[in-house]
Amino acid sequence: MSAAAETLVRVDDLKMHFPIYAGLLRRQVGAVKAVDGVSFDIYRGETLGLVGESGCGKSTTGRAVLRLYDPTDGSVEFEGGDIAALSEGDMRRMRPRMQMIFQDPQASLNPRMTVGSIISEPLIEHRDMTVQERRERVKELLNAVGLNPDYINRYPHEFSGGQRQRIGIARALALDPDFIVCDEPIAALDVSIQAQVVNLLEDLQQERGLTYLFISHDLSMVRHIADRVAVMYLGKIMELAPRDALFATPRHPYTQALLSAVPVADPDIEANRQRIILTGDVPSPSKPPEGCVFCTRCPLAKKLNDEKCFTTAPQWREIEPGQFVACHFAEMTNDPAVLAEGTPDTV
Amino acid sequence: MKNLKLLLATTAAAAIATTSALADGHEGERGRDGEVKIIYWQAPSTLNPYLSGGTKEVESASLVLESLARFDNTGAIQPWLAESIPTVENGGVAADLTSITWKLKEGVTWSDGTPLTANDAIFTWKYCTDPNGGCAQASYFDGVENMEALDDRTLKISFSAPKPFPYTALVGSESPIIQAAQFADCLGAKAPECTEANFGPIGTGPFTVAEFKPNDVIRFTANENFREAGKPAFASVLFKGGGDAAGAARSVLETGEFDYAWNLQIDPTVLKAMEDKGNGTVVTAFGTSVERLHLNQTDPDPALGDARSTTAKAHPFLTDPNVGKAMSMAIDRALLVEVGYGAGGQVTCNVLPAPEAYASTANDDCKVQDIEGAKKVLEDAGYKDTNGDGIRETPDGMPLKVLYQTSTNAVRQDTQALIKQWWTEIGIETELRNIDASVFFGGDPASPDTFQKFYADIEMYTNNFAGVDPEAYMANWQCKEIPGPDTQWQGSNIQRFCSEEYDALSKKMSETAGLEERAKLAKAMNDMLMQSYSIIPLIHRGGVSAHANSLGGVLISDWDTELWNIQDWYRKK
Amino acid sequence: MLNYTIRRLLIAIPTLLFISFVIFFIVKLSPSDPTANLPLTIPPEVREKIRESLGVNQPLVVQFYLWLKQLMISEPLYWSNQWFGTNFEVGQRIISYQTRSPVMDIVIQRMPQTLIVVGTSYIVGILIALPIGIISAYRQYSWFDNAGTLVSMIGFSVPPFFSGVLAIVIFSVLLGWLPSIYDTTHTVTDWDSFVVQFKQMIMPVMVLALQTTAQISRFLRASMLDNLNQDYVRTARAKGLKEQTVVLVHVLRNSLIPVITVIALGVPAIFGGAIITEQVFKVNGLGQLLIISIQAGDVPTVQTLTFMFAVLIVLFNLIADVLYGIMDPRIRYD
Amino acid sequence: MPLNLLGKCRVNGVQKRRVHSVSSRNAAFERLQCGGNRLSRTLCTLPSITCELSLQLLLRFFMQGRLRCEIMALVSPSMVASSAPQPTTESAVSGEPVITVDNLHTVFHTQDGDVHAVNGVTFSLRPGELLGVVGESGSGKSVTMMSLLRLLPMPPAEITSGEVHFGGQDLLKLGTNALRDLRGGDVGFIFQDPMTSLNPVFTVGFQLTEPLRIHMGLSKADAMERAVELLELVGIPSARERLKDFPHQFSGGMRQRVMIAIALACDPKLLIADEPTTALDVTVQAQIIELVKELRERLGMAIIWITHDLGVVAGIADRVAVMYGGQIVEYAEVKHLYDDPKHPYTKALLQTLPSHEFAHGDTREERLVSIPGQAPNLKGPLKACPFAPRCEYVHQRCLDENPPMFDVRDGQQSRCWLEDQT
Repeated sequence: MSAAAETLVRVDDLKMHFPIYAGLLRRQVGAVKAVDGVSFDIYRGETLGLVGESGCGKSTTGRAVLRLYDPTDGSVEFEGGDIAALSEGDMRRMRPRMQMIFQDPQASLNPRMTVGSIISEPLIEHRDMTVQERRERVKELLNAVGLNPDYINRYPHEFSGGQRQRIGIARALALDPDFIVCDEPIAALDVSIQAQVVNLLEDLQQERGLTYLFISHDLSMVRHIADRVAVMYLGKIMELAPRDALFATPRHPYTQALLSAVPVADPDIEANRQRIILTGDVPSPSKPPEGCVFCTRCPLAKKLNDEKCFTTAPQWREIEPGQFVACHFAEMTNDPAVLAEGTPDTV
Repeated sequence: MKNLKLLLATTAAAAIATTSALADGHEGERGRDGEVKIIYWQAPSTLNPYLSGGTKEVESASLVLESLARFDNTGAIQPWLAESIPTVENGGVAADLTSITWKLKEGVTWSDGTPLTANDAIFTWKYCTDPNGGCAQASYFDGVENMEALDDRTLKISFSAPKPFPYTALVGSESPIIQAAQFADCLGAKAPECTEANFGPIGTGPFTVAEFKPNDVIRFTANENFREAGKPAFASVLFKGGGDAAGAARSVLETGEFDYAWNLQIDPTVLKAMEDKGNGTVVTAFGTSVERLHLNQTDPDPALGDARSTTAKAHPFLTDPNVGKAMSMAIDRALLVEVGYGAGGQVTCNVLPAPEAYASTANDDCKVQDIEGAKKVLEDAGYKDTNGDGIRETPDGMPLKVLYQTSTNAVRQDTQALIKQWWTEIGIETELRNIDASVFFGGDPASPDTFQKFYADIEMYTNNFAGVDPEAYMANWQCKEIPGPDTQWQGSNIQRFCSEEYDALSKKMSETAGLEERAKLAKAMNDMLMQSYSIIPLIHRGGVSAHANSLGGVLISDWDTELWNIQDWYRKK
Repeated sequence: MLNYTIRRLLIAIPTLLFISFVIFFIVKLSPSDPTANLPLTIPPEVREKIRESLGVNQPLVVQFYLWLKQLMISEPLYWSNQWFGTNFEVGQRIISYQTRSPVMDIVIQRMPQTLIVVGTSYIVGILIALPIGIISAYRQYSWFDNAGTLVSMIGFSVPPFFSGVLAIVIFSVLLGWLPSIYDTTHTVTDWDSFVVQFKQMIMPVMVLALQTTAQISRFLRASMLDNLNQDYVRTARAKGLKEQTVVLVHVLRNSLIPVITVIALGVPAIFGGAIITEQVFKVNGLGQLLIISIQAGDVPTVQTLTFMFAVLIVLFNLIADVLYGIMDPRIRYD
Repeated sequence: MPLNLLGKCRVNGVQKRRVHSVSSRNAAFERLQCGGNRLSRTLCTLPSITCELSLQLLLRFFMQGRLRCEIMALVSPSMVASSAPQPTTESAVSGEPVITVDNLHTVFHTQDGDVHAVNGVTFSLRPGELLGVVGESGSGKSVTMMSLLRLLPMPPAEITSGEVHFGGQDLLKLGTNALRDLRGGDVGFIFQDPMTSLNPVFTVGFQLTEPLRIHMGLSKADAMERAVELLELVGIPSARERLKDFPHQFSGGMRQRVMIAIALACDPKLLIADEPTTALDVTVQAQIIELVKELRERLGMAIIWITHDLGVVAGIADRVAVMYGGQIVEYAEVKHLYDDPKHPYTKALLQTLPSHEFAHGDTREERLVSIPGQAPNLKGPLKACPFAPRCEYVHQRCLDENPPMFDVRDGQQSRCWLEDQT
């Protein structure tokens, strides 16, 4: 990715808080801070991977970026314009340029609509086309996602999981978007099918110059598909780096723990791995810890026992060119001296 | 005065008959026959007949509350709490007909043991005529100017004008005497606050109230202070309410759980089948109820707006007696009885079918259906089917189309359908309509569907009069009784019949005392109405009840309550 | 939970006021007249007097205000005097047009028989429904399940005015085993009178229970079927539990959660009585009172009864919600 | 310091109980394996108060006849010092097979016809061995394992043939009651979704003590004590307090630990884990995997671990069975399988995974290898190799005849005609 790459989407200090009401008078007593100050850029034509464990706010971020939610705070710029501030009508005009692919192809397709009508629905809404033109366009799209165009009149249940996800992709492509948020698009698919869908997504990106925000918990797949990767934890981004940098030299203790937890399909590697096992559970997003949100589980924080970790939220800083980390001690994380002693949780 | 004597003679005969029935080996201790169970499927809501004029309330209260005189099953007047019936002859009624003097029987006490006095009667009058009381029986005291007690047992009632038929106030089951002591604090607006008294009036009758559950059940026990020895034969009465007529009939005729069931208006064939089980007997009492058609004499055309169904415009064809006559001739009344009423109905050609003395025979031709004759009448009167659509037109070309309405009720709808068919045969097109009874009879001036507003050509319902004297009833059809917007649609001349001659007869009757003369006048008025064909009588309706075969002494009457002689009921052994 | 309950109760107050207002105007606007059922022999001017004495002719708002005042002030004061021996000055209570007596007295008089008959039928219905629902679900599509479906269909589709009369014809008329008319004055004092009471309750209770059974058993069946397919059932079996324990402890407990709330929501109907069944068997309860009052245009009674039902419905909705929270540990209200 | 005490014992007296683990200050019995009472195989433990009993005390009980053991191997305290502190995996994987499955067939009778979900599965497991069963959805791996203890709803399922030997009995012929004693007793289960696999309306304590009470006959109080031990065993902090909590009050990982505790409650000889980490996040998955590894070393039971994740299996399994179309298509030592997969499906499956080697620069340009086509439709009995339509080595024989299992080397087996040397 060249440095001169054009920024397509810029997310700045995005916050998505869901209020909690309680008491006799239903006063707001707090908020679930699903997304709590997230900033990143997505360059045209790239794939930004967004990884994290369930509940970390990655899907909420994806939806807020498409303004499926109205963000609590912060801005989302698309080609320089803040879509968070757009009126509903203007937003409607923007919609065709930004699309989404959902996790569960089974649940996101209306079982009573034919494939043709599912895919042509956005066309009816946003394009002025004759019935014949629309039909041609649907066939073209089915072809593009590797489905037989003759299947146009079939219903979703007649397809396998992988094929259904292709239908979902065709629907997302119908309006020639620039930007697609892929929300766990392969999580519900079998291993052998996952590869097919990922290949399809890559091919489409090449052909159409698409930009992806690829949300996933599958680090190995993100590693394959993404140009840059952002790691989220408890509503915040912990680390954002070019793919190779992130996987080779992760700076944030959370990233390190996450990467070490991914099982590798090689018994030799597995037998000799030093795995960082995190203890405890993720804190509730309605009561995130003071200081660094990761401090309650951070092996480094435990080891150093530095007050800063528990009182001050770490700066979001660029530690290497293109590699951003939110950790007070990012410089130390890869220091052999620190590692040598071994954290109590390193097995 | 001869006729009144006759009437009294019949009374005496009836009294003898009653006595002879008693002599029939049924005498004995009071309360010897245990409990009698009566079911009224419409349950009484109070035992104070002055606060609710409903039949069910009046009939249930009559076990407790009594009046000076009552009517027996033949319609003859009987002295009850009074020693005898006052007449002009015996000096009880003033010669100028402006007062009547009643003498109470000696030794009558209330069930609490205190003596009945003329003051109780006077109190009753005051109670009912209090302007804030909303007394349902106030009309019984119409014309009463004053009541005074000449002594404890003598009551003098003065009228504001001569009253040829003075037996209204405190006569009959609907205006019984209530105890002054019990209701002393219940006058006027306070009447509803006396729940205890209203639900358990102290009376002079054969029974006293042991328990009253409004709209459900009443338990009566024999009145220990009842004036007649050895009566009543039953120690207690279970007076159950609620359910439906069929269920009530079943409980007497089929399961034998009850001894007496009232008002069994059900399909006659069903009732007959039940009776055939052999448990009980269906009995009928004919009073003055007549199911009739009223032919609107004014124009109900909606186009008239506020003037609709008012005397402002006469009806285009129903004012012609020939049309009404044809309509009447086309009806097979016997079939209507068979289909809808069975034992509970008789064919009649009079709006005033009873008592016997008042019943006219001048119109009896109507008893037989004559379709051809009806057609001829119409033909001759110039109503011809000129355009061949099967419907006749008036000479000025207006088709004979009528809107025929009544209340919602299975029998009435059957009747409507049959009549529509016959009228179609004679070339009159009929549109049927039925309205919920509570709306139809509701009298709400704002509703277009009340029978008083009569926004239709023809309507059908039953009416009658209480007691035996038709004067007030016949006065209903005077011109001044026509309902209209100026009277908030109040008025009883529903079909808007108006004849000076009729009004004159009515006036004359209100001044005539002789029974024979009164009967002649009443018949003349009846015939005049009949011949105007503004009313077409259909069926003389009776009250249908049933009693268990083991229950003796039942003499069903429509002139008083059906339970008028319950003190004489007994259990057959 | 307490917070939630209090909040719901507070919200209920304006709701109930609004409901009573709406009911009042609907009842008032319906073309009914308290004198409509009187014999035609009673002349119009007398009727007018009666209407006047009942206060029917006052403006609607005044009537509503009076009713509300009676309900909110007079009645509580009166009952306080009755129960706690206080000595408040009691204004006019709510008076029925029809009986001219306080509505609440009649309601209280009728409450026991309604509760005994309809309440028993509800309990009996539920007791029958539970095993049917459980077995039908556990043996789905077996002959038992099909028979249960048939019975439920009958329960749903056959109205009590048919089933009730059929029962009377069979058991009272043909067999003569049971009375066709319920004696509300009967009191149980010894074994014999208990038998009489039991016999007169059998038919109304069973006719009503049929409907309850139909509804609850179907509901439980559906709920059981949902739960039988849950993963935790497999876990329970994998733990080596007996089938009986799996079904009656693990599955039933979960399946009852929605069913219990349905049962709770049905309780106000017990107080409401069963209009048709009461009519058929002459169990003159609250349902019969309501229907008679409607027919008689007895607005205060209709209004008071419907308001009571509204209160009960609101209350039991709340109870259902709270029960849900108690039954299902996942639900927490605050 | 742990020590192994293996033997059969019968507890004499009123309480027929089984010593599970006894620890004293100096020594701990890791396992005192008891065969239980003759007829019912009801297992039992001594009440937990006796956990403080010393080895001497236990031996005294033994001498007094209150504990009667047919001792197979008794490691004396003196030997403890010299013996290896922890049994290695190798030493655990030894002896007679715990379970032997032979030619198992399971059919689902559906309205659309019979679905042959399991088509002749054969495998065996020795004590302490961990068998990874890998396959995609619909490959029959779960159905196979459910069939072992007949946990499938029957109907519609039917086990049409096969034998399952466990503890000297054929489970498919065993009576319902005896089978029920095994479930949750000698055979523990862990399921995929810890969210739904626990009953939401009962406390964790209740659900955990259920098997203890029915299989071991413990009193409520004793069962609670044991439950606390079990929760501590699976690493749940403040175990005693958490017994009163409901499943929804636990996080996903903690819930799966509870499931494991339930499965281990009665010291199973065999633990069947059906995708136990699929629904969990990677960091939690790592925790659970570590836990199972540790427990297996301590308790020595055989484990069947069903998963679709080849990565998970690589780290923990001794042997791997790859399933496709209701059959095991490859069965091998874990090393052999990953180093030199034989079956085309295994090969393809391994190739679909994105490269995991950090050193290899930009993986972006490499396309993922995908397996074309769809999972097989299992209506009707297998007449050909179910993988044939998607196989790049397919030839006529594959379409004519379903291949048998061929031995390749060192216990590696492949169900592919390519291995037919004849």
